Amino acid sequence: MTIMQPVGVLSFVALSAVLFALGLYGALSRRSTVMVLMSLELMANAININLVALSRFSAPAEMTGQFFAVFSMVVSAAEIGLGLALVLALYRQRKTVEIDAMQELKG
Amino acid sequence: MTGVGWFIPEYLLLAGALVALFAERIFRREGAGAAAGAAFAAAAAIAAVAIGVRPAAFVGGVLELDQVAVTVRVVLAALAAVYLLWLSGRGMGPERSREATALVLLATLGGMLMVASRDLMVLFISIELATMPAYVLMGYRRDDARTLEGALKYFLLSMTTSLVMLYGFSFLFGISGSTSYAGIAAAPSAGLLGGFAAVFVFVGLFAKISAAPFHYWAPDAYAGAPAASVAFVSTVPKLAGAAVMARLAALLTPGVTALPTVIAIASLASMLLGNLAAYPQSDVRRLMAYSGVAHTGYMLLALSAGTPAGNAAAILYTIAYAVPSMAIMLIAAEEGTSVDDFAGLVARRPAVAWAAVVFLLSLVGVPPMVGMFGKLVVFTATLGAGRLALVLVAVVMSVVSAGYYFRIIRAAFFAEGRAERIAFSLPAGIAVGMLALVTLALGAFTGPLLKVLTSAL
Amino acid sequence: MTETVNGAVFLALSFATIGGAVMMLSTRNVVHAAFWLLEVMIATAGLYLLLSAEFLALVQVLVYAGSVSVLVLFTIMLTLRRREDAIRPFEPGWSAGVLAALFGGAVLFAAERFFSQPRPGVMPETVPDVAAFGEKLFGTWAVPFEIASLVLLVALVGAVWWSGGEGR
Amino acid sequence: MGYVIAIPLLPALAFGVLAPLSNRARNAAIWVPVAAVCGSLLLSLAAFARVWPGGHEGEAVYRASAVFATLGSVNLHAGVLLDPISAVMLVVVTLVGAAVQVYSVGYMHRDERIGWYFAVLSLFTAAMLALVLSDNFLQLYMAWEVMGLCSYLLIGFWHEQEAPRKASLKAFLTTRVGDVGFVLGLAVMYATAGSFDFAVVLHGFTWVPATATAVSLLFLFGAIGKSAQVPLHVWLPDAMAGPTPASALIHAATMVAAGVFLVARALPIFQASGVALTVTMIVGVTTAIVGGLLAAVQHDIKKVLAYSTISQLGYMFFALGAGGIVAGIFHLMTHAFFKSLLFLGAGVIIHAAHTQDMREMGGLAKKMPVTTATFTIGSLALAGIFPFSGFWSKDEILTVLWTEGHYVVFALALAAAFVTAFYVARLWFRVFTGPEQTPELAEAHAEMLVPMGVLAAITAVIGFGSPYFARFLGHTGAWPEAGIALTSTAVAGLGLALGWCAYGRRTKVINTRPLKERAGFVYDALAMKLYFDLTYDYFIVKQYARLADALWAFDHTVIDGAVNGAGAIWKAGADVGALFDTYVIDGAVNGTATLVRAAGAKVRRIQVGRIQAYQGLMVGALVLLMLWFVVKGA
Repeated sequence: MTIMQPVGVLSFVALSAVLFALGLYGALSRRSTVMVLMSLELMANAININLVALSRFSAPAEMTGQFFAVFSMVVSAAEIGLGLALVLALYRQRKTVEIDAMQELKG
Repeated sequence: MTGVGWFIPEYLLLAGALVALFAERIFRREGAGAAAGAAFAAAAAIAAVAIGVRPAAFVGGVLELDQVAVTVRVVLAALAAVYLLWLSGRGMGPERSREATALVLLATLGGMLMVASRDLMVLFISIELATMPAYVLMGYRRDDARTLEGALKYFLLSMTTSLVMLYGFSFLFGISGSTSYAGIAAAPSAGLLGGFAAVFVFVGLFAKISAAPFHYWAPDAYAGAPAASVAFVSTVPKLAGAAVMARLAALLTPGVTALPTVIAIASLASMLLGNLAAYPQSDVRRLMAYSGVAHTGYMLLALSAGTPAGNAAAILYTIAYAVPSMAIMLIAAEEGTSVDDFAGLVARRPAVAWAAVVFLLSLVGVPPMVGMFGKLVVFTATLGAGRLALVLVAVVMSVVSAGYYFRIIRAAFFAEGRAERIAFSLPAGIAVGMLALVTLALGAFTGPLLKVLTSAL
Repeated sequence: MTETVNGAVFLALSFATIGGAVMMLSTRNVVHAAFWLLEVMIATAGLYLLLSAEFLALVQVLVYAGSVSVLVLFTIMLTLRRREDAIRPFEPGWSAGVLAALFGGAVLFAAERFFSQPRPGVMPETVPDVAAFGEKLFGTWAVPFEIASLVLLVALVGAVWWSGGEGR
Repeated sequence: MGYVIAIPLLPALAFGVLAPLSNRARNAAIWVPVAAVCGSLLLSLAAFARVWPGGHEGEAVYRASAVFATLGSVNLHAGVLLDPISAVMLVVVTLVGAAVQVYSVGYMHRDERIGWYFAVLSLFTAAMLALVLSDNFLQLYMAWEVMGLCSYLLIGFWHEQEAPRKASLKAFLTTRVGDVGFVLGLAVMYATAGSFDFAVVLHGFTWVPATATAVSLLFLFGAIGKSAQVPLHVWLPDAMAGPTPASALIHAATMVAAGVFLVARALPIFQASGVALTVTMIVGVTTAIVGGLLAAVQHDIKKVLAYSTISQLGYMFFALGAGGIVAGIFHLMTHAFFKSLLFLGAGVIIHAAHTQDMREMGGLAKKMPVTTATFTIGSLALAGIFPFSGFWSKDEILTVLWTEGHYVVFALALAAAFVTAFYVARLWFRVFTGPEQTPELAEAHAEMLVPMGVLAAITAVIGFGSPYFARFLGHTGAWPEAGIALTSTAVAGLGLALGWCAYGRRTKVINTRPLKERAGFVYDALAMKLYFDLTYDYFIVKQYARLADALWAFDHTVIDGAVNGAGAIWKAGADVGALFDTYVIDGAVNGTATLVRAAGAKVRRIQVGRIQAYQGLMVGALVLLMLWFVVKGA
């Protein structure tokens, strides 16, 4: 792909895959609960890019992927709000956001 | 818009949630909101029966009421009604129950939309609507760090897998150019990417219904949560998830021929891990979490047959699991969550002790309780697909399951326990009694139910 | 609005998103990480513009820049007792990296096989405008829209529940 | 003929009436189940009379069924099927059931939960009747499981005590191991024949030997669990911890016979397989011998009867394995009557002697004439002595073995008969003869004695009906062959004689004092005479002493040796059996539990509690699945 040529759907899908993998890595490795939540947002963002790009290249007139992305954004905004409220509630009890402090329940 | 009236049950649930949230001050009594919610849910169940099957699609074809959707939504609403009836008598422990009532009704609403949806977009949002109240319910005791820890585990693991599932949805859309089930079914075989998409979707669903090896959240979250929350979260969303799974398996298997094998692997892992890990547990919630994993395994066993009969059997089995499982957790919510808390139950509350026997025997699969019929249809469907070895594992594991379920019976009947009994609650008694009746009598309706479910898949 | 995606612009924007994500994960300061996330989100809005999804770009900026990032920053501030707590040691997470790389690699491999063969990688010319978007949102997609509002209601109830309670 | 449906429904209704009542109301209402089972008995006799005198080979006299469920395209029926076999079983079950319930009124009258006991007994009777009337295997299985549940409840009836509690659990779990086989058999049957109905699977369907073998072996496994055959027999002796009349009904006469009934019902499938018949025979003969040997060394009277039941069930199994359906069912019937009689008698004895240990009993014959007479009839029937029922049915089994050419099994069956007669004698002499060891022995209540009298009367005369019975089941009936009858009687007589030798003289096996005393008496008498003629005397004395010594030595070495030797062999056999029980069977049961527990402990270690460990495991599983897809090239 030369720089000035038009780019195809694969470029977007590849970008999305890389972003998703980065988010996944963050979710698996960060020790701060807030950082994990941010990594999950990164994954959600990657999915949205995927949806919009696939929509644009397959059925642009329908804009289906765009709607899907809108709803995905709404949902992930709701999820992140709920998650942060949970993290704060836990912080009040345990005075920490370290994810490894959350291993009292096991077995 | 056509068909607005067909979704009266959903409106009723929403109205019930709003009433519970905002109108409790009018009733001035803890539990009145839950009672009102129970009435709304019961009305929703009756309305769902009355509306019945509506083959024509709703607004752009995103929702449809076929036999599966009708059956499952009736069961979901009825279970929610019974659960709220219990809640109106017992409450959520130290916390007030009006938020819980609203969340239960909204989660049920989400479950009903899940099974009715004919479009990935609607499906995704419905799944989230059914799951998000469950996070809150699992973390309902907000001053207890352990409860919140369990909820956080549930939240993070569930959200990760949700995103993986959504990634799968995006590829399914990319391959077929459509988010409707019809459009996806019409798309040609999609090769490796289609296979990945199907796996992503199923991994997400596996985690939602706690199938091994995607079940890790369940034991910890259940063990931290109030037993009353577990009673709901481990049953109603799971039933909706199983129905959706049966639908998606029927939808995707033609394009992704390896899908039944993936399901079979998850089934094997769930049956082995669930039953073995349940064996040494002493907390009823954790025990039921692992046994729930095991029952999910049996359900997946039927799905792995890849036939309409198998898919119908899977839904039927989940119903047969949900009823007694909810009841056992409700009893644990009343009596205490350790197996030892069941000690001497027969002396304290003989009726409840005998009801517990009915529930546990149904979970073991002893006739004439409904669980045995569920197992029978699962095994016959699976044998029909030639998976003899898996059925063998399932049967052996169901014997193992008798071992840990009997520990509860033994405690209830043969051990010395505390003498003081909790106060009698009429609504809670009626709720548990109704579940016992259904567990005893539902077996007789296995045939018609299965027929109805098979016709639509 | 040009009707084809310009390779140079795409390259710049993808560098901004991926680079931002890498920075977010590698910085040792949590507050900086939140800002890098914001940068990724804004670059993504640029990508949406490139894909002729103006409305979506707007939503992206409003929702993420306007609310999510603020929420994240608020949480970080609330859970930091001292300024120095924002600085964290570097956490490599090698096994997580291997897993994520395998995952991403497999997806890339599959996507490459699927999208390179049958389809021409050229963007179709015409796209509907924002007005058509709104029409569809409240027509065809009215149902998910309403369900989404219920999701927000649940999030509200849950967040309020967890923020309240005794003893604080 | 519609009243046939009422036969199982009556006791079921009795349970339905009693179960919801309060404990006190239940205790007052125990006449309801008694009346219900008596009603069932009358109806069963009426049904039996309709089938008599036979000539219905394989076809139903009455059949009614209703669809209760539909699986795919297959309808599941709940129905009743009255044919000669079910008619016989109806009478057996209701007769023994009625006898046990009447007896229990007396036996249990002091128990504070007698109402609940009667309710469960009724439910059990209903389930057993539903089982024998089933017209399909699925219904049979469901009734089978309900019986298992009732058995669990009755064994653990006195759950305040440790032993019944443990025994009930052991019984339930061990039989469930067998049930696994049964369920799998049902599944395979459904997958191949597409039906559970007798009419289809037994008569209308052509079985391929391989599938027939699979189905019949799986069914046999279920029957082994229910009928307490080796190696799943371990639960039955422990089950004696339950109330004695319940043991008489469930663990002697009816429920344990359900396995035999299952094999008899499914015999066409077994015959299509061939291999399965041989396996059935091997299981049966092994059980008959092992059970008999173990019965011969027990001291607890109920355990003797329990092992005896195991052994006699083995008899029925090898009869069926040899294809002798008439002989098998006939023995089932006679055994049901005389074994329930023996158990009821044992109940009276335990009540009177306040112990279950036979070493602490004795001399009961003088104080308890009715019990002694009825118990004796039962014992002789069990030993196989003419003219009591056991003689006839055992003889028929032996005849089948002989005419079918199973000579090895025939010999082993004779050996088992010998052992049976021996332990019967051992039991009888220990309990009824010798010095009294309990001061206040008294005969039992009338409501306990009357059922025993009825059963004893049946046991005494029913044998003469054996040829008619065969014709009833659709075979040509004949009187016993003289040669086999004589052989078996001789073997049984030998066994009884040996038992008398060892126990009838009120000595222990190794105690030879009476022999010494007799020799001493001869010696003394002779010595008195020899006082007058010293030399002669001396000579004579010496000779007599020598003779006495020789006699004594003969006694000591040959007779005692034989007795002791036989005892020792039994002991060794029983020890091996007991060791087998303790280490292999119990070990397997307990070992499996241990294994499961250990595996569970291992598995739960995965649940470390760390969120990201879980996430890693999940993503790892996902990546593995993806790699598998890549490698597979989907």
